[in-house]
Amino acid sequence: MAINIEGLSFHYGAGKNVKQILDDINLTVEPGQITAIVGQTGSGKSTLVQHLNALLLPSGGQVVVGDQVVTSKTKEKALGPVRAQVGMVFQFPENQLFASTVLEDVMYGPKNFGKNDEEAEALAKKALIQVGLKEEFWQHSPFDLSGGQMRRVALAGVLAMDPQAMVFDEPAAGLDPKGQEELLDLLQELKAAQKTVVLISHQMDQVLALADQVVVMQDGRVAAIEAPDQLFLRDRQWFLDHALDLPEPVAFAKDLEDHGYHFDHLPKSVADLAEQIKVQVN
Amino acid sequence: MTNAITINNLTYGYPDQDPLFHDFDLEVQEGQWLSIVGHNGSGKSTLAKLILGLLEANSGTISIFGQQLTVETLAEARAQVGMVFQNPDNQFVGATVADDVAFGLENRQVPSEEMPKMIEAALKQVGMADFADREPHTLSGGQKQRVALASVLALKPKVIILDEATAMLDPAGKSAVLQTLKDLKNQYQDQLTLIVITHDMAEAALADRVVVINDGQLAFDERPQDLFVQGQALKELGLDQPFESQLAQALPKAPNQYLTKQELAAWLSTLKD
Amino acid sequence: SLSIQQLVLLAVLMALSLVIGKFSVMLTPTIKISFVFLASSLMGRFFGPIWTMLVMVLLDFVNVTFFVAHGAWSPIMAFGVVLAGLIYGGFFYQQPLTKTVHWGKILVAVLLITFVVNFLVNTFALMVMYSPQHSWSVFSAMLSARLPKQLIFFPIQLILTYLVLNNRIVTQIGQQFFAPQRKETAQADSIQTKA
Amino acid sequence: VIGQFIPGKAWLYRVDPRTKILVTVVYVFLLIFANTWPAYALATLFLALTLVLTGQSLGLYWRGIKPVMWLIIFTVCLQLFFTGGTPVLFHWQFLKITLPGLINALYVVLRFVLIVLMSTALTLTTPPTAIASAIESLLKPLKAIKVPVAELALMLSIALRFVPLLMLETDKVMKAQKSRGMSLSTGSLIKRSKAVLPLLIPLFIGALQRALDLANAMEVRGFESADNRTRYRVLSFSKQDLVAALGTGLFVLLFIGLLWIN
Repeated sequence: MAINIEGLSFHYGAGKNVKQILDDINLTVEPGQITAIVGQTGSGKSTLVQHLNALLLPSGGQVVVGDQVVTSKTKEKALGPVRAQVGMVFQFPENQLFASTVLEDVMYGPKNFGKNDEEAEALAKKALIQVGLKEEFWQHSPFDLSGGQMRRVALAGVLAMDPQAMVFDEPAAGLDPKGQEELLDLLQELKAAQKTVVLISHQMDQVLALADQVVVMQDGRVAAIEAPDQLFLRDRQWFLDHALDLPEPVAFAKDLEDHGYHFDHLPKSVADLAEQIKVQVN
Repeated sequence: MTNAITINNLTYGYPDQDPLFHDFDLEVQEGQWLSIVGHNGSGKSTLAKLILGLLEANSGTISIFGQQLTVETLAEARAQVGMVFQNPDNQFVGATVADDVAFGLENRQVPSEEMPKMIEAALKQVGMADFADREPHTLSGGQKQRVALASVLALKPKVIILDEATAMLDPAGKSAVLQTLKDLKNQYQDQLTLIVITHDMAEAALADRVVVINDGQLAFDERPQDLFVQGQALKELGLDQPFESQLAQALPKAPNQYLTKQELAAWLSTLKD
Repeated sequence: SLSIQQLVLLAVLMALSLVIGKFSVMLTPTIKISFVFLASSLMGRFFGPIWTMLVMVLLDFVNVTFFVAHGAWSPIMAFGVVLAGLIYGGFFYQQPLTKTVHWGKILVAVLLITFVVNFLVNTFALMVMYSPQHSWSVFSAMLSARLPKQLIFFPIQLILTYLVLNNRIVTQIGQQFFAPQRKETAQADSIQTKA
Repeated sequence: VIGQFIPGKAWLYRVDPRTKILVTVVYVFLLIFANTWPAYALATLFLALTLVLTGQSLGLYWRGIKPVMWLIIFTVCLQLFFTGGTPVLFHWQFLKITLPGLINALYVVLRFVLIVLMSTALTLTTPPTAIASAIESLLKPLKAIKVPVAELALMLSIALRFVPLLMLETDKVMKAQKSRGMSLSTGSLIKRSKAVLPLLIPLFIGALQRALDLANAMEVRGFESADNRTRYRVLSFSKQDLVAALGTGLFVLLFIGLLWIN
């Protein structure tokens, strides 16, 4: 399912105190792909993604989710179907857990969107298996689990709604290396299952490894929309200007270019970089 | 050289669980920069809480500058050891930056008229002097953590423990906090002992010595450069190898020792024909 | 006297009370419901009548000056708050925390709060503050205007109070503030590392 | 705008918060007894002077009053229709507007606006920290009857510091649950009220967890008890406070005089 953002602007306040957060955003989130949104803190990333499932309504322009159009005038009642199609995983999503058992918490979303108890339970169980939470924990209180397990329960709570698209805001924040790796695997599984994925991330290595398309935000505007192997070809100064890091293999490759090395294509990983170096040394 | 912290035969476990630490020993010399790394749940944060007396050991001893930690010596120990926690929001006591730095001074009963210059000095050290009147929710995570550092510095501690202090920060915030740490270490040299608990290897690389904790055991205790070359072992402990050592290992004929990125690039430049 | 943990817990409950006071749900086009009573009930459950009363009086003052737009501090309203604090603390306080607060207790407490404090005392305070005429007829007119809201509010407060006071997770975490000897459980540590 | 501190340098900002609180309380208390036009005129004059001394634009106060309009209108209607007396100005079915009713309604609006604006002037010019210190200082005499003043004041300042944080948290949890289909506007009354639990329970739990963390942070920074501490913010009376006290005294005397004449 594609999501089209057309001429989107968003501001708070009125009169003299207007604060423009987003300005004339145009982009298409391609179906079945992973779109990464990057940019420094305060560039408008989080505000932008909250328009994808109508948590915020545009001040101007429109957001088209599948066949539904969301504008500033869309009524509250019409927003439910949009939210059912676009799941949203906030930063530190474990803070939204509330139920007395894991299973009950995961069933909350599907039940709200009209599933009966049996259907909701089936969806919840499927989601819990997908995030790799062992069955022995399903009847536990989510608050008896470790931080990493709670994160999985929260993810399952959104997966269980079986949305067409999913938005993740810094999903790996605070996880240790193993937890991060498992999460990235999950994103790739979702893509393999034809889901549309939107990912906010500060970690450019992840972006390079995962994304099909990268949206760079700066001061509430889109500064670039490109495939990662295009984007990271830009020169260092551009990344400094946009307060972005480079993925480590790319940054190192650029260093080596100053020493006479040449790279045919952007190194996607350490192994890729090593291969390209090997053929150039004697 | 004196020991800032000495831990002997420490045993600790949470109620109803297997002991997390069993006969655990660790010495930290004065003026050292030590990193403690381990995956989530390995017990590294628990260790920090034990050192500051927020948790009580089941048996064994912890000494701060030779003074054994007991209920009676707790206040004295805390006067020498400061701590910055993981969540920037949950350690900010004051309603403004200056009030937050003042909190510790108020507890130590520093006279009111002496506080402003002490607060200003502490904020200057972390580069936050211009933010004295700001409220916490108007600051970024990195700025809040620097204020937390200032609050600790104002109390003139000999040891500062940072418990995953950069884990919740974005890259810009993280590097600002790390730069502040480097500046402090440069300024105080041997007068300041730093203990940085982290699972970020780039952060651990700044230390003189790295200790890896796994299931309450000391898995490694080495210089960072000696640790980073052990790829598979780190992976088994749920840790990452820094980029530069990963790359060095993937290259044939790389020197069998740790090279920083600059050193690695310099070495590669000699190979280019 | 309170331990540090308890002091901070009460402070955070005060903050919750102020924050919840800023939100309300429209039940009918004319009746808005606020859920501040849940914060007050938890204070009562954890800290008993005296602390709850003191804190609620202080909150009332801060609330009218800072947080809610309508009006100013009134001694009669404050008297109602004293009563409310004593009721919440008197009926809901119990140790150990794991014990369920009984339906009956909640029923009586909520009855008293709804009809004595909110209905009688507060209406009287409103009359004294905002009506130039202080007569029985004005009072009864105001009472009848405020009755429907109390009738709707009563069952809602009753049910929500029961569910929140006896919420297993809330009481479980709450217990950690009252551990006899200051020792955290594994729960606290997983929060720290997770955060 | 109401309840918000806006930094500034005008005269009222330099008055001690204790003075401002006391003046506000006295003013609101006196208004309860106002029942003639001259009394209201005097009270309005005093308020106008206070507002000028805040150095803020009048538009700001207008924007502050607007959101409470519905409450004012409700109160006015109550007065209009439920005050008896003669002469009757308007009569339709059971609705009846009388002259005393009309006058009462006007008084009510005026009193309401005066009270709201006076407390706005207080909060606009006084940061929350100063209010907390002022309350502690004003309550000190209560220590004699064992009221834990220092603890209450410390808790208040911690609470005020947590409010903005918990507001953000509430917004986040609300959005997260909305994304999972939470709706507060459908179903029976009871169902709709129960629907707030997925919002409130995480909020309570999150706050409790923060409290555990914060207690640790306070403990390692040497906190032992609320009493044996020095203070960074020290309040002191100055020339402005004397002027404010004299001005208020004059107002009180004139006001009582007017009531007495009546």
